[in-house]
Amino acid sequence: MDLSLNEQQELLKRTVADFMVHECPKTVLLELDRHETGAPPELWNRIAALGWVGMLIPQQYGGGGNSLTDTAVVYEELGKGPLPGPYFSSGVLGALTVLEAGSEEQKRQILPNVARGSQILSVAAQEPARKWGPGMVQLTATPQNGTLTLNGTKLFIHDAVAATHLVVAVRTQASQNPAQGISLVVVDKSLPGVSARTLPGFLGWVCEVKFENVRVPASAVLGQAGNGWPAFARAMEKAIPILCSYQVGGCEAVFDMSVEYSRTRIQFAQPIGRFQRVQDHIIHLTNHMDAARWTTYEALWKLDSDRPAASSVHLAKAVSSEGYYQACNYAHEVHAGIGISREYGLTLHTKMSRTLYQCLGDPLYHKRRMADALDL
Amino acid sequence: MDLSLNEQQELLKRTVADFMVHECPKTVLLELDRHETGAPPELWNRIAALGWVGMLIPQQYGGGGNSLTDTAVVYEELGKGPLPGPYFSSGVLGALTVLEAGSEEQKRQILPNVARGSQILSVAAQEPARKWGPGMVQLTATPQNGTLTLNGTKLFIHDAVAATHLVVAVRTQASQNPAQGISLVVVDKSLPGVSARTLPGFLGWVCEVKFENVRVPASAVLGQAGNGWPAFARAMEKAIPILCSYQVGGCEAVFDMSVEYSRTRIQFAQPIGRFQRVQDHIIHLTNHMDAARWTTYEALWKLDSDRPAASSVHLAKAVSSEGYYQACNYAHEVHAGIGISREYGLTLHTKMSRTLYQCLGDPLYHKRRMADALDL
Amino acid sequence: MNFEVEYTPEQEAFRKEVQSFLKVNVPAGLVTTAAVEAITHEQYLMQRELGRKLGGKGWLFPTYPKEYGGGGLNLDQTIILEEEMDQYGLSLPPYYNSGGNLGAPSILVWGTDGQKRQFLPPIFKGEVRVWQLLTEPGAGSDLASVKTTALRDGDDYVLSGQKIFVGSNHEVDWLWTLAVTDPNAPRHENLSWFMLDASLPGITIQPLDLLTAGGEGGAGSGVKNSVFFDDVRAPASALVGGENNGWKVATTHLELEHGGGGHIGRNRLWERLLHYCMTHELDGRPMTKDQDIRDLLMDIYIDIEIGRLFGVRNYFLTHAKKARSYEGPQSSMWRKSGNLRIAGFIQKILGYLALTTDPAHVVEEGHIELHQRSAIVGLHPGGTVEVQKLIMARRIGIGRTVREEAGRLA
Amino acid sequence: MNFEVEYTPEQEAFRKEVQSFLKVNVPAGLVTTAAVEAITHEQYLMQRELGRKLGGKGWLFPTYPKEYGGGGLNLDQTIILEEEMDQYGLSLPPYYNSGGNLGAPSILVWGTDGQKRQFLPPIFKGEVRVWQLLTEPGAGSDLASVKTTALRDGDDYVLSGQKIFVGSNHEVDWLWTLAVTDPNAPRHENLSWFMLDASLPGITIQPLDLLTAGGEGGAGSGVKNSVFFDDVRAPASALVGGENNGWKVATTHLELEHGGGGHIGRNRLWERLLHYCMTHELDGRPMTKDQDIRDLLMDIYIDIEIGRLFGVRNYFLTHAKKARSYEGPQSSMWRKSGNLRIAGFIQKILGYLALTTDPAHVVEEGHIELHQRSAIVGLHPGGTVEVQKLIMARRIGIGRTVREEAGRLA
Repeated sequence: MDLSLNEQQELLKRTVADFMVHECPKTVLLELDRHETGAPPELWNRIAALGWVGMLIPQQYGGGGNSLTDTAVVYEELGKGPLPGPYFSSGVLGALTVLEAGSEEQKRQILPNVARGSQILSVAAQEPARKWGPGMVQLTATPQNGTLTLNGTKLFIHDAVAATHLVVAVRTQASQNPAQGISLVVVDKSLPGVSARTLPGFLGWVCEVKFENVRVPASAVLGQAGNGWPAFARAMEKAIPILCSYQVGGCEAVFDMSVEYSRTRIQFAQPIGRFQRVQDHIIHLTNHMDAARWTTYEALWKLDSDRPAASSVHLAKAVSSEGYYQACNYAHEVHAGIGISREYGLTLHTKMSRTLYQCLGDPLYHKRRMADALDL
Repeated sequence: MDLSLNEQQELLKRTVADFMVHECPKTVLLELDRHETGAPPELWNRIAALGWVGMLIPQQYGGGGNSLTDTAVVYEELGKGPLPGPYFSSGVLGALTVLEAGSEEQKRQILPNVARGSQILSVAAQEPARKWGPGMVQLTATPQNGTLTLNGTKLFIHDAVAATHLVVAVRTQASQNPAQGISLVVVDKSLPGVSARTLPGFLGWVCEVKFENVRVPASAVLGQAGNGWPAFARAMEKAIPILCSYQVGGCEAVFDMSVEYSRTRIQFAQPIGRFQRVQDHIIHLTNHMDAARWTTYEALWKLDSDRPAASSVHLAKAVSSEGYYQACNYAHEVHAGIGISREYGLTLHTKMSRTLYQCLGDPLYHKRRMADALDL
Repeated sequence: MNFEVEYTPEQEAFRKEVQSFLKVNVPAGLVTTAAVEAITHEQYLMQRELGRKLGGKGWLFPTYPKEYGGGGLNLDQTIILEEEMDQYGLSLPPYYNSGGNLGAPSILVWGTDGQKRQFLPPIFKGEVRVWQLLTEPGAGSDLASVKTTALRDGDDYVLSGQKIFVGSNHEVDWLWTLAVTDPNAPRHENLSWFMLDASLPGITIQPLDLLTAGGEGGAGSGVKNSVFFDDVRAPASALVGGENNGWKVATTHLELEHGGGGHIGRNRLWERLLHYCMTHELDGRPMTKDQDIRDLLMDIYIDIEIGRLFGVRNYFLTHAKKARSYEGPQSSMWRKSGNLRIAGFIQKILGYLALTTDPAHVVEEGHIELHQRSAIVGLHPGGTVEVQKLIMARRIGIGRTVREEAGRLA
Repeated sequence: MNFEVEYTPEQEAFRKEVQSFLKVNVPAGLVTTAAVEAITHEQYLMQRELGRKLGGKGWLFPTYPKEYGGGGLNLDQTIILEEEMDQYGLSLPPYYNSGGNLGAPSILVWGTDGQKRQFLPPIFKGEVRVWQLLTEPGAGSDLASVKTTALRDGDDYVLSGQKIFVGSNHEVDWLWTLAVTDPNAPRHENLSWFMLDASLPGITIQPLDLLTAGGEGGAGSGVKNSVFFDDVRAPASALVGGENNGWKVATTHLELEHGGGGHIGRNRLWERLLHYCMTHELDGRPMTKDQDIRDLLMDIYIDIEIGRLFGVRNYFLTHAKKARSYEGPQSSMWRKSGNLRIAGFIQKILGYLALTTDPAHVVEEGHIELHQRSAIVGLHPGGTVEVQKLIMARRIGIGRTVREEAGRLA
């Protein structure tokens, strides 16, 4: 048993933490918050050049070939910002989907570009008025003369505006089992008929994508047509703990803010951290943070050591999404007025915690899949 | 608008409160807790003689003809003990069931005895391994030569050991709609083949009742055969707020105990009520108490003023059951060690709160029936 | 018991009078919008115009003495007025006016005859809008620790300092605030209460960039500001209630802020949410038929119903002049923490839809998205949840005694 | 990272040795039962007999020095021992022995050489069972306020007072306690720590009538008692750690009580509950296939998994000699409040069935009904949830400094 990071991971953690302190201080994060994609090209390219986008991509496809735990170390630090941008969408979920679903040829074509940041992926699966799960995929791709024509709308797609290419889940065959008959199609976003826009509101970089008579060659289908969902599910199983680690980083940041504030904010002639009610907010925040952290770490370990991990992954997602959400609530209780001031920085996390809450399935969805995975 | 009790109700409240202080102090309640029925005959007869068992029975059947609110005033005080015994089972749920389901003849036969306490009713509806609701009624009553023969088991029947007569819900016709085809049969408990025993454990006066070839005349069916459930449902709608008021009384008692203890228990040279964490337990307890109280009062008012009350009744039951349960938990947090000592008296409430939690349907059941009543 | 407000024929006649008045005087362009920041200046001017018309009839501050421009009406009439305003989505006054609502009672209790005649009629008639200035960067829950000073200099006081989380958007006429008039005096004995002309030289109002400004209470509070005092000279007559007596003057209104008055009315959040779920589908059937959504809606409904009943109870206690104890802060605490709970339930029901204002997908014109933000923001104005608990514990009789509690949170 | 405890061939060989030993020495009649009160005296004697056999091999207190009768084993070996005992539903020691478990570390740190030789071998070899006596009617969370006195009289101390929530059922050999040796000294400087022969004249042990005695930790704690001291004469050699130094001696074990050591093991409650729900039907299908029950089971599972991971983390930190902060009290707090949450979920799943011990309907031999009671009782022993939070806040760095916190809760 060893629950510590190895030396290389400790070094990586320090490197990313240093980068965040120097390159992405609060002033920068507040600017990124208003940026259309959350990732101006110069920043995106620098981070890609550091190898942090391509970590999970095997070396033969131009990536770092790192373990999930290595990658989680990076995302935990990015989550502390929180640093927005399509890092997860492209480098984790997108890359893993191509790895799980694509042919050797497709991997060779796509992944090196993803690793170096010259292509940016976003997986478009969800659709309006549908519950998360394979049943939501209804968008049809009509085959004709070796091409597919896509028509329909995908909703709540993370980083679709930032992406250069969309991996679109489409229904190519009807089936009793909703997980069958789904294909994953790589669509160049510059094709005619593709339009994406970011949804405004109390959420970040989540988009609507419309397809109007978008024609792609049949070769745009990743791997075998109709087998998309199982491949996407395998990709999600690996990607989710990375998303969780980003949420864990978010929890840590709001924990640090709250502890610091409760030690330095003086009311009634003493630090507010002396009041039991303020302490209790921080204690609950701490419990959420640690619950998110350790469920995530265990899921990562199981995946990296090739153990059956499904129930642990669902556990981690349910706990981390709820944990980040609640951690932000408790942080607001600690901070009162100053916490709602945009320049203080807490609301960046609050918004991110809401945005990620239902990303790739909400806690209830994952609790139920956990019950399935446990053979209840 | 007037949310106060009227003068007569105030007087009644004081009378019952005095009775409880003088006749049922803690020493007596601790003895009753070990009593087989919770109501030794002398106490039962005295309370019946005071008219508190027959309050809801119309005067023409020998009762007090009181309103539900009048009756709730009494049960709130009884709940402060908590005074065990078949008062609610017989005088409220039993009597209302006979009133709603019985023929004029049956009312005249049964209700005067119930009012004076010489007959004690208990309604036996629930069955093993069944969810609460009409679907649980599976026990069959086979008709033959003007008699019905009952065979089967009823489980979790409150006060069945104390009862002289059981009102048994049986299925006399099969039906697509589980609420149809149920009959209510009055069974003299002294008949051969009827056996009841109290279930031991962390609950009070809840029984298993077995019927082995129990023969009753067809005239034992209340009102019209097959129409039992709707009548029982009407009886429950009126009875439930009385049960809720008993739970409200329980909340008040544990509130009073907790406030008193937090003001007099000294630790670290000050009353423990000065510590915010202890205050918070009492604040949450207070909120549960008041939520139970006001949802119950509004349901009573709607029923007494012939307004549609279904959603309010379900609300009151869901809130009061959860409220009494949680109020006891918070009281235990306030009291720590002393609270688990039987002689202190808090555990009488804790046990009662658990016992009543799912009586006539648990909070989830009532939440869902509330949604139905609200036409969602 | 009777949970229904019953009206006499006279009262029903009054309702008709109010309805006719509002029908004529509420302009069509005066809409309530989720995007309170987006209330245009034109709309704001309509609000003020309506306010002046209401003020002319004594309906802007209906319970206050006619002598000073109030309505001299009873609580029943006030409820009728509020119910009818509510039909238009409006409150009394129909614009953010914290300083009038919460300052007028203080003036009525503590002002000299001259001050009452000077300050009250313009407020009650809707001629001025007033903001209250309490919080400072270093004084939130611990309001008595304000640092803004008002030092006597001849016939004037000279004010210096900063207040935050103040007011709304568009103009303001008067400001009232607390400032230290005796820097050497003990806590609670060093403050004075001032009613200031907002146009005095040296006053700067600067909008804050917040998650949202709303929260609870107040009509469309729009935006919050910092207010800076740079050697602002105010006449001595601006001081109400006696020098160094400001803490007592300010606490006159606290019970009002802590929800003690009670509330009767519709819950628009519930109405909107239910409307949306009944008229929209998930996986091909009405959202309300989904068991998970039904259950969550009932969680919300229970929370709201309990809050409603607490408000009704408080309204009754106020109306019937019954003794009150912890009920005000209880109601406030429930509403504040309840909104945060409810926001969580709503996100479970709606997911991303709870968060977006995108025209193609927005739920109930943005009111749901606004609630996601205002549920957080609303935790603090008028006393944090912790402050409500503090007062509630004290009233239950387990907190510190009054002398102590004024100075300490725990 | 590696979450799995991995064993060397030597360790696996040790496990085989333990297994063989237990196979021979655990008698068939030594059962664990939910009705801990009902452990017969015969069963208790079997527990003690097994304890002496384990003690003879140094396996009763495996990590303690061989010199005093401990096992001198490392933590891996201890885990193996505990895992194998757990297969029989037993702990180390296989009977309630609070005074030995929590008193031995104090003696090891504070005792003279003579006291170590006198007290430790009988404890470690299982020859005596010891109860700790801390709580008094007036001293619970505020342990330092005990009133029992131990006044010097010649070569003896004379003890008078009462302790409550002590021990278990059946016999006890020794008792250790804290008593005031200097009534005039300040708090924390007035107490001394005594190891007493339970058979001294003037000691009366009287069982309490409780909801249940169990709660958390300890093997079948059975019953709790009041212990009265009526002019009990103890020799001066019973005082460990110096006169008026008892507070320091007693706090030696507090980290142990606060869950700091960590824990790895099965969760029998979960196993039992799941087993029941998989093998019983509701409305004609397995309970686990009911969506509501599935959801509630997952609520319980998540709560338990988080607690398990906190325990594993603490175990690692202890094992790897890493710095610890708030983790011990966090784990304890989670377990305590978690059990109450879980009891609530279980009642929602099982209703009345969660509450009865009736042979025809009992769930999992009464363990579920016992949990309903022990979840309440377990909130307090070893420090209430509030005390855990107090320590946790202090360790996070937001509580009072150590000097202050020793004397105050808030």
